[in-house]
Amino acid sequence: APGGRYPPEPPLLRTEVDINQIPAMADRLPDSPRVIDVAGMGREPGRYGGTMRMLMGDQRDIRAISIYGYTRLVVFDTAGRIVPDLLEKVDVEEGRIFTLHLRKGHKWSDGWPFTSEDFRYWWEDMANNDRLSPGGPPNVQLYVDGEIARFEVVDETTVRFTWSKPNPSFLPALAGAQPLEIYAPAHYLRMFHQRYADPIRLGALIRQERVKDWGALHDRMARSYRPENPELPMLGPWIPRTKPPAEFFVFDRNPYFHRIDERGWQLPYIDRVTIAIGTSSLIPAKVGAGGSDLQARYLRFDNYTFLKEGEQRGNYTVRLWERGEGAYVAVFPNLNVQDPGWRAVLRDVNVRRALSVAINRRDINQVIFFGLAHEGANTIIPGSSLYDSKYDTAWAQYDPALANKLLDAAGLSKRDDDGIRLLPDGRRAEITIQTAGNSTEETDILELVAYDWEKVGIKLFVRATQTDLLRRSVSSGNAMMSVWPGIDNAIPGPDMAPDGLAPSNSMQFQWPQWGQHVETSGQMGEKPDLPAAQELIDLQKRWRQSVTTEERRAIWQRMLEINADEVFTIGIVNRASQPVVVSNRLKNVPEVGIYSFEPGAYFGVYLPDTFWFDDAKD
Amino acid sequence: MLRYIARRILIMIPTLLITSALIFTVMQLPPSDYFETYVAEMAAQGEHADMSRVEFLKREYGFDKPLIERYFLWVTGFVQGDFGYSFEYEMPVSDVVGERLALTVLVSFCTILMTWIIAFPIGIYSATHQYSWADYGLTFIGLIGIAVPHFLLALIFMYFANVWFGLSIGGLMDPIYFNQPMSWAKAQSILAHLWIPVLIIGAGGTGSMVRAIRANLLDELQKQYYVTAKAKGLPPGKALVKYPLRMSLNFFVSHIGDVLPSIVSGSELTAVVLSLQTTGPLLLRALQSQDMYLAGSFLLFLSCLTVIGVLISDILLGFLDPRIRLQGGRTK
Amino acid sequence: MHGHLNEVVKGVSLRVPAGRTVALVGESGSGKTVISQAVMGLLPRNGLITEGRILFSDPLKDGKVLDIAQLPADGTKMRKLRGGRIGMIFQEPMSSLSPVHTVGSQIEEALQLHRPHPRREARAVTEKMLGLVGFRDPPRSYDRYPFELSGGLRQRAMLAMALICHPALLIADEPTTALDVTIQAQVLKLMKELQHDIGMAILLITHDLGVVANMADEVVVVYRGEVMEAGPVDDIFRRPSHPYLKALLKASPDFDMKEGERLVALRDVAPVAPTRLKPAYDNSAPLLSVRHLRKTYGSKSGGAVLAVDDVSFDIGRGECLGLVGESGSGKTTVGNMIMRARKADAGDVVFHGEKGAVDVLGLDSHALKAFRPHMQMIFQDPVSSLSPRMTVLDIIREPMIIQGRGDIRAQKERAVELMQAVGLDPRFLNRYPHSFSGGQRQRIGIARALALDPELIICDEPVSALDVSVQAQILNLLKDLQASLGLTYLFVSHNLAVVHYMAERIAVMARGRIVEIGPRQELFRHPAHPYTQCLLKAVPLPDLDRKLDFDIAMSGGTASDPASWPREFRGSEGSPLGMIDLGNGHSVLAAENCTAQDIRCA
Amino acid sequence: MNQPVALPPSGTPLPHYVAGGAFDPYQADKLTKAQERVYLASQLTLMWWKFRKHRLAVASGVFLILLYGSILISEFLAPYNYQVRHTDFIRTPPQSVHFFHEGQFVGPFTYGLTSTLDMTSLKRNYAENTQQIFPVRFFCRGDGYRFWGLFEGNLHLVCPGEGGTLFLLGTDRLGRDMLSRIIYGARISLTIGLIGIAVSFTLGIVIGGLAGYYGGLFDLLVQRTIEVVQSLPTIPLWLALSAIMPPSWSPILVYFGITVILGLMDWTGLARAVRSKLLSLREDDYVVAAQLMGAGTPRVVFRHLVPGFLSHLIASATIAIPSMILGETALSFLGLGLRPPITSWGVMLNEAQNINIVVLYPWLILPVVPVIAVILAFNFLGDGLRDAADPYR
Ligand SMILES: Nc1ncnc2c1ncn2[C@@H]1O[C@H](COP(=O)(O)OP(=O)(O)OP(=O)(O)O)[C@@H](O)[C@H]1O
Ligand SMILES: Nc1ncnc2c1ncn2[C@@H]1O[C@H](COP(=O)(O)OP(=O)(O)OP(=O)(O)O)[C@@H](O)[C@H]1O
Ligand SMILES: [Mg+2]
Ligand SMILES: [Mg+2]
Repeated sequence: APGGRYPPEPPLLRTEVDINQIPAMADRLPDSPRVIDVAGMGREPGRYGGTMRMLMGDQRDIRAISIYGYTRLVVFDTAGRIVPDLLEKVDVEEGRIFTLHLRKGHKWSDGWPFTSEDFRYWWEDMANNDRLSPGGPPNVQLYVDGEIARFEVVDETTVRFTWSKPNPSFLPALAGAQPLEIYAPAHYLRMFHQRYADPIRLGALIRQERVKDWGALHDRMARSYRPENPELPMLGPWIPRTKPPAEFFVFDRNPYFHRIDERGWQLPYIDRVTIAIGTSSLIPAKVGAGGSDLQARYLRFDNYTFLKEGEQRGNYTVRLWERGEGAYVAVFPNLNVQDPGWRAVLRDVNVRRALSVAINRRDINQVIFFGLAHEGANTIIPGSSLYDSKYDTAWAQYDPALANKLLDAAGLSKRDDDGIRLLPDGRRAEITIQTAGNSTEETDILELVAYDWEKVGIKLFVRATQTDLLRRSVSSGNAMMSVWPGIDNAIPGPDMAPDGLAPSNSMQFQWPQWGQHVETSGQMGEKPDLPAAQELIDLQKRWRQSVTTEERRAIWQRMLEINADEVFTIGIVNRASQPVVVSNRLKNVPEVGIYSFEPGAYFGVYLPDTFWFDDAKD
Repeated sequence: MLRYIARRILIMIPTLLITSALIFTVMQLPPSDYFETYVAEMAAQGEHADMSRVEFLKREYGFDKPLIERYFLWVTGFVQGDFGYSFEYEMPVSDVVGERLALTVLVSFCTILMTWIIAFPIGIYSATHQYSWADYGLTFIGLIGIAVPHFLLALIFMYFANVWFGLSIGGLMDPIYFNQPMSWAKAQSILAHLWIPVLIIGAGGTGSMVRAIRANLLDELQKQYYVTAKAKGLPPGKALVKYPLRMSLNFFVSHIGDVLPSIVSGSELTAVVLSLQTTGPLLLRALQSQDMYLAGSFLLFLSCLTVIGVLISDILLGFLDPRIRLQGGRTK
Repeated sequence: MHGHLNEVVKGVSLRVPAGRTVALVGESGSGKTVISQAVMGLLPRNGLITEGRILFSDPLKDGKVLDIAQLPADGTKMRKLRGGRIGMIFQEPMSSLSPVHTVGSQIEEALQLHRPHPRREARAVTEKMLGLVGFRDPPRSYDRYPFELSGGLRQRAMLAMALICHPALLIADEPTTALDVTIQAQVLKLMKELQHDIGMAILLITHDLGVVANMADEVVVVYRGEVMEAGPVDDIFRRPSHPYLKALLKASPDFDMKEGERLVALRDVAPVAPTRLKPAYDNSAPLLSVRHLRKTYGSKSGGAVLAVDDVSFDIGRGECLGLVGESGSGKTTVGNMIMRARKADAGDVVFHGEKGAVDVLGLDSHALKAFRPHMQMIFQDPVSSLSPRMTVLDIIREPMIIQGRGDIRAQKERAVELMQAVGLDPRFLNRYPHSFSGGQRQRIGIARALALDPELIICDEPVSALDVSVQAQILNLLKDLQASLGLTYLFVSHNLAVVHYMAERIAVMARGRIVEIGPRQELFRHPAHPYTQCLLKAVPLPDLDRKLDFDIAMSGGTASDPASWPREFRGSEGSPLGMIDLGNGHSVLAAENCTAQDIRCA
Repeated sequence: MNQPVALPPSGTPLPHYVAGGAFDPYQADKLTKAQERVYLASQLTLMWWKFRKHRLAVASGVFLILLYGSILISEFLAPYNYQVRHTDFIRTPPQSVHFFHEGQFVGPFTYGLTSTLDMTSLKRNYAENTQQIFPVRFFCRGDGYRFWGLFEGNLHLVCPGEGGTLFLLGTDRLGRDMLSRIIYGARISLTIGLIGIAVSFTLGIVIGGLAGYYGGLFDLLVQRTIEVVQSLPTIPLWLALSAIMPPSWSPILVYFGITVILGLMDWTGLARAVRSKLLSLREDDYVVAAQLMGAGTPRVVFRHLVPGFLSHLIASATIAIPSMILGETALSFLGLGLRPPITSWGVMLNEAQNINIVVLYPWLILPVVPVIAVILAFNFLGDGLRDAADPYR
C-alpha cells in the first residue's frame, strides 16, 4: 500500500478478518486496485463506517444501488471521458477490435476470482444458449450492421471482442448507467445451468424456487442490475443482504471491492446502505424529517422550500443540482400523426418554430422555477463538450409577432370569431396534447403554454393518460402532440451515440413511425420522407461507422444544428434545479453537480464510495 | 340449516366461476399489458427496457398462448393453491402477498373494531338523545370525518405526529424494524404507529356508521314492542339493546359480510398515502401496472371472501330476524 | 293531559282497591288506554301529564304510597313497579310482542326480571303459565314466534307475560277480545283465582259488558276523557242513570233479540252512499263456494301445524255467514286463503260473480288484480294492517287509487264520507295510524274495506275492539249495506251475540275443521256438537242475574279437545269423520257411520 | 269540564257517582270548509308543514338553495376570473379586509401587497403596505368572463380597488384567486357527483327492493349478481375506459361518464341493505292489505315498504354525498379525474395533497370548508326530511 502504512480494516469486516473468515485487505484487493485520488478531486479522504439511509417509492427502485454504485468495466468520469474501472485497461484497434484486460487477483464479492471464464460463460452459456436467449445475443451493441461480434478468450484475464467494421457504441454501452453486461459469475450460476448442474440438485432447486424450468431459474438467479438475489456474487461497492419482497433493504460493503483511496484504504468508506420502501408521495415529508442521508429521487423542485425549512430539524442541507435533461419539459409534435391535415401542418417547420417562439419561457421560469432554470430549446447543455449556445437559443426567444407571421406563412392565416386560427381544411386549430400527468409542474407549464398559444390563435387541450397508454397512442399516431422530458443525455461527448437526435426507435415521441422504420431496418413503420429527418438518419449511420473522435464531433454538431433549426421538439426550460438532500454528517458530496441518469448514473460519477460520515465510529 | 349452507356453498361454485371469468376479462380490458407499462415506466426514468428480455418474459408467462388457455391455467392453478406468478416481483403471488397479509389483518381488524366500539355507543346515544347538543356535536365530528378527504387527514396527522411525537412518517413501524422478526420493541413500535391509520381509515367509516345506526334506531324506538319491554320493567339500556337495537341492526348485519374481504384488502388509497405495508397498496400497484396474476388472484381471493361474507351475513340475518329465516326463502 | 293538539283525558279520578276488580268502560277513543299508559309511565312521546296524581300503594311495602306521576319515567323506582308490581296487558297483542324473539323468551324475561329463577326452572314456570292461559302444547309454544301464532294465542301470550310476576295491580286493556268464549272463561277464571290468592287488584278495560258483569266489583264509565258514571257493579247495571250508560246497555246485542230487530246505536249516522246499484240476485245460488281447503304451516321446530283441514262451505249472495270457533282454529287462515293472501295447500274457492264463476285460487296475477275489488277483507289486527307511514286519508284512498276510482277530489270526498260512516271525525284524516285508539284503527280498516264497494267482505273480528255503542253503529252500517247493496259477508267473531245479530248462518270451527254449520236459530237452539254446546254455555251475559258459572264454562282448553267429546264426534281409524246432515241446512261433523238420530241423542 | 271527583278513602265502598251536565253524543262534529282543507291536506303538504318547523333543516335547505343558485352566477359572484393568473402574487396568503385606516373609518378596503422573494428558501413573502389603500368596490367592472361560455361580461359583485388586490382566501401556485376558484368549483362539485348518487340509489332501491320483496329465485339471482359486481376490479375498468373514451370528449364529459359508471357499480351495498330489510317487512299485514287491494309490486314496494326504510336511505344518501363530491380525488389518483383548467373542489383538494401545502401554504386546503358545509347542510336537511316523514313525531 502506498505510504507504507498498513491501512486499517473496515469495522464491519474486522471480526471476520480476525477469525479468518475472510482474508485480510491486501489479499482481498486485486493486484492493482483502482486508486481514487480523493484529495485530488478536492475532497477529503474519509473514515470507515456508518449507515447511509435512502428512501425509495417502489421495490424495483433497489436498482438504485447498482446505479449509484456505478461499477462498470469502463466508466465515464465527470468530464465525460471513458476510463477503465473494473478493467485494468482496454485496447481498441481501428475502432473494431476491443481487447479487455482484467485486473489480476480481482475477486467477486464471495471471494471467487473474476476471470475470463466469467466472460466466456456469459457469451457461450447465456447469450448463445437457446433456452436463455433464443435469438442469439440480445444486445444491439453487439451487432454492427447485423454482424455479431467474435469473442475470444486470450488468457485468464484477457478477452477480446472483434468486428469487421468499427463499433463506436460498444464502450459507451459498457459504461452506461444501465450497462451492457457481458460477464456473469460463472462459478455461481453453473449450479443453475443445465449444462453444468447435477440434474437432481437442479430439479430440487427448481421446485424450491417454484419456477417452471432451469431457464427460468437461471434467469432469476442471474439478474444483477436489479439486485434481488443476495446470493449472487457482485462487483459493486455494496452488495444486497435482503431478499425481496421486503420494505427495507440492506446493502453491506463488498469486502472485495476493487477501489482504494490514495491512502490505500479500501473503498467504500460507508459500511452499509439501507433503502426503505414507502409511498413515493410521502418521501419529501420523510426526508424533511431527516429520514434520509442522501436523497434526490422523488424530490421535486417544489419541495425545496419545505425541505429548506426542515434543515435544522432534520440535520441536513438541501443543495440544488442541475438536471441533465435536454429539457425539463418538452412538447413533442407528432410528425407521424394519423390525421392528414394535422400531419401536414406539424411537418411544416414554420409551424413548429412559431409554436416555439410563442411560448413565454421567461414567465414559466419565473412562475414555476423562481427563475432558476434556463430558458432554452431541447438540446445539450453546457456540461457537454459539444455545447454551443446557438443550439440553445435557436427559436427559443419569446416573439409572438414572429409566431403570428410564421403561422400566417404556414397557411393558417384565417381565424374564426374566437380568434382561433383555422387549418387549411377549415377546422379550428385545436391541439390536444397528451400527457402522462406526472407532476403538477408539468400540468402548470402546460396551462401556461396553453395561455401563450391562445394568444397566437392556437387552442390547446390537455388530456392525461397513463404512461403506457400515452406511448401507445403516440406510436399509433393517435396523439397529435405529447409532453415528455427532453433529450435523456444532454451532456454527451462525441463518443456517445447520437441516437436521440435522429429517428432511431419507435419510442421517440416526435417521429415514432420513422424511428420504428430505422429500428426494424425498414420492416415496420414509415419511411421518413422529410429531407431533414433523412439527413439525420444518414448522419447517425455515419457516426456508427466513424473511427475518430473528430469525425464524430462533426457529425454531432451537424445533427444538433439540424435539430435546433427544425425544432422537431419544443423544449421549454432545461437545467432545472434538482433538490439534493445531504445529511450534515455526510462528507464529500459535491455542492453542485449534474443530476442525470445518462451519463453519470445520478450520483454514480461522483463516486458515492468516497462519501463518508464524519460521526462514524472507527 | 346445514342443508341451506350446503346448498349455498354449491351455488358459490358457478358464482366464483363467473366472477373469475369476469375478473380475467376485465384485467385484459386495458389496451396495454404489464410489459408495456413496464417499458413505459422504465423509459420515464431514462432507462431502456431490454426488449429481448421482455420477449423472454412474455414467453415465460405464457403470453403467447391463447387467452382461454391462460384463463383455464390460472383458474385450475387457483383451485390447487397456485395463485400464479407476479410479473413485477418475479415470484409466486403467495410469496408476495404472504408477508403483508398479517399486517393488513391487524390494521383492518383494529379499524373495524374501533369503528364498532365508537360508532355503536355514539349512534345509540345520538338516537336516544336526538337533537341534544351532544347529538349535534357528535354529528358534526362524524361528518367531518366523512367529509375531509382521507389523504389530507393522513398528511396532516402524520406530519404533526412526527413533529410532536417524533413518530416516523408513514408506515406501520419504525423503519429499523422492517424485516426483523417480531420482538417486543417491534410490537411497541407497531402499536405506536397503528393509531394513525386506524384513526384515519376508521374516521369515515365511523361517521357513516353512527349516522346509519342513529337513523335506523330512531325508526324502531317508537315501536309498540319497545313499550312492552319497558312495561316489563326492563332497564332502559337493556330494553334498548335487546329490542329496538336488535331490530335496527338489519342494515348492519346485511353488510357484515363485507367485513371479511375488507379485512384482508386494506383500505387501498389511504394505505397508499399512509405508506402502510398492507396489501391495499400492493393490489393497487398491481392493478395499475397490470400485474395480472398478482391482481387477479388477489381479487379472486377477495371475491371468495365476499361470497363467504354474503353467506355469513345471510345466516346472521336469519338469526337476527326469524321472519327472514322462516319465510324469507319464499317467493312472493 | 295534553296530546299535541287536544286534551284526551280530562280530570279522571278512579281507584282500584286491592283484591278487587274495577272495570273501565267507555266509548272507543275515550282515553281508557291513555289512562292505563299514564299509570305505567309509558305515555307516547307526544303525550304528557299536565296535572294530577297517580298514587300507588304496594301491599308488599305496607301500603307506602308512591306518586307515579312524579317519578321519572324510566327511573329505577318506576322500573321496579313496572312488570313486577303493576302488570299490563296491552290492547294490541299482535304488535306488542317483539317479532324476533320467541314468545317463551319474552315471557320468561319478565319472570326473571322480577322473580328470578334458575334457568331450567324458569322455563318450567313459563311453560306452566303458557298452559294456564290455554296454550295447547306449552313446551313447543315456548319456542314459537309471535307471527306464527293466531291473534288469540298472541293475546294469551301477553296475558301470560303480565300475570307471571304476580303483580299487585293488573291493568288489562281488552285482555280477551281475541279469545273465544271458552278460553275467555278460562282466562277470566285464572285472573279471579290469582286475585283471590295474592290479592291482586285489577283494572279491567273492556267493551264487553258481559265480562264486566261477571268480573267487576266496581265500574267506571268514561266518555271523551271524562267520568260519566261510577259505582259498584250493582248500581251500574241495575240503576244506570247517565244517558250514555243507558245507551250503552241498550246497544249491546243479546240472544233474545228478535228477527230483524235493530241495535240502538248511541248516534245514528247517515249511511254511505253506495257507488253502485244493488244487483238483482238469486239468493239461493252461492256467491262463494269453498271446498276442501287445507293448510299446513311448517314450523322451525320441525313439527308442522295443520291449521286448516278440509274446510268446505258456501255463502249465498247477500248472506252473512258467521264463523266462530276456538281461537287458533284456523279462521283467519281460511279468510286469508280465500283472499289469496296465503297459498292454500289444497282446495278450491269459486266465486260466482256477475260474469260467471271465477276460480279464485287459479287466477293469474293480472286477473287477480282485476278481481280484487270484488272481495275485500277487514283484518283482525288493526294495528299492523295499516301502513304506519301513510296518513289515514291515504290509507282510505289507496284502494280507490289502485283501482282507478274517481279523481282526487272524489276520492277525498268519499274518504270523508266513509270516516263519518264508521263514526270517526274527518279531522283525523291527516293523522297517522299509530295515534289512534284501538277501536279507531279498527274502524279505519273497515272504512278502507268499504271504499271499493266489494261484493264480499271477509270480516275478521271487525268489531272486537269497539265499545258496544260504536259496535252497534258499525253493525247497523254493515247490515244496511247488506240490504241496500246485497253485500255478502264472511263474519269471523268470538262474540256470539254479535254473530247472532249479524249472521243468517253460522259455522263453528275447532281444530282446523268446521265442526258444525247451520242456520242461526237452529244452531243456537239445537247445538249438536259438544264444542258448540260448550261455546254457548261459556258466553258471559251482561246480566248480573245470569252470571257465568266459571266452573261449568271452565271446560276451557278441553272444550275443543276431541278426547272430551263423545265417541260419535271423535274420528277413529275405522270411521272417518264426515258432515252429517241434521236437516234444515244444519250439519255437524261426526263419524260417517252415525245418523242424525245418534247425534241428537249424544 | 267536570270537577274531579274526590275519591273515597280506601276500604269504603265506592259511592254511585253520576256526572252532571248535558250529554250530547253529536257534540262538535261538523267541519268548516277551511278546516276541511287542512284535514284533507295531502301527505306531502303535511310533511312540508312539519318540515318547516325544523329550523336547522330549513336553514340548511336555504343554504343549499343559495349555493345551487350561486352556481348559476358564479362568474358574477367571483371577484376574479378563476383562470386569471396574477404572476406577481403567487401563493399569497389570505388577505384581510380592513375598515379603519389609522383609526379612521374608510369602509372596506385592502392594503397593497409588496412581495419579496427569499432566494435562500425560495419562498415568496408578502407584506401589507399600509401606505396603499384600495377600497373594495361593489357591482363593479373587473376581469372579463364569458357567462356560461355564452356571452362576454365583466360585472362582478365585488372587485378589488383599482390597482389593488382582493385575495380573501389567498392565491394558488399560479396566482389564481382561491375564492374565485372555489366559487366556480361549486359548479362541478355540486352537480356531476350527485348524478352518480342518483344512479346508484335508484338501482340499489329498485333492485334491492324487488329482490327483498320477491325473494326466492329472483333474490338468489340478484344476490349472486351483487357478489359478482362487488368483485369486479374497477381500476382496470377505468384504465380501459380511459383508453376508449374518445379523445374529442371534453374532460367534463369523460368525468360525467365515469361518474355514471361509478354509480352503476356502486349500488350493491344499498341493494343488500334494502333487500334484507324488506325480507323482514314483507310479511307484515299492511303489505298483505295492500296486495289485497290489488296493488302491484311497484306500489307495494315503493309506497309501503321502502318508506319504512326511509331513514336509512336518507342517512346513506347524506353519507354518500361527500364521496361523490370528492369522487374525482380518488380518480385523479389514477389520472382519470378532472384536471385543470377545470376547477372543482375535489381538484383543488387534490392539488393540496402535498406536504408542502399542509406546512407552508395551508390556505390551499380551504376548499374542505365548503365541502364540510355542504355535507352538514345535506345532513341536516336529511334529518329534517326524515322527521317530516316520521309519523311518530
Ligand atoms: N299518540 C297519540 N297521538 C295523538 N292522539 C292520540 C295518541 N294516542 C291516542 N290518541 C288519541 O287519544 C284519544 C284516546 O285514545 P285511547 O287510546 O286512550 O282510547 P281508548 O279509550 O283506549 O279507545 P279504544 O277503546 O278504541 O281502544 C283518542 O282520540 C286517540 O285518537
Ligand atoms: N305463519 C304461521 N306460521 C306457523 N303457524 C301459523 C302461522 N300463522 C298461523 N299459524 C298457526 O295456525 C293456526 C291457525 O291460525 P289462525 O290465525 O288461522 O287462527 P284463528 O282461528 O284466526 O285464531 P284467532 O281467533 O285466535 O285469531 C294457529 O295454531 C296458529 O298458531
Ligand atoms: Mg284502547
Ligand atoms: Mg284470527
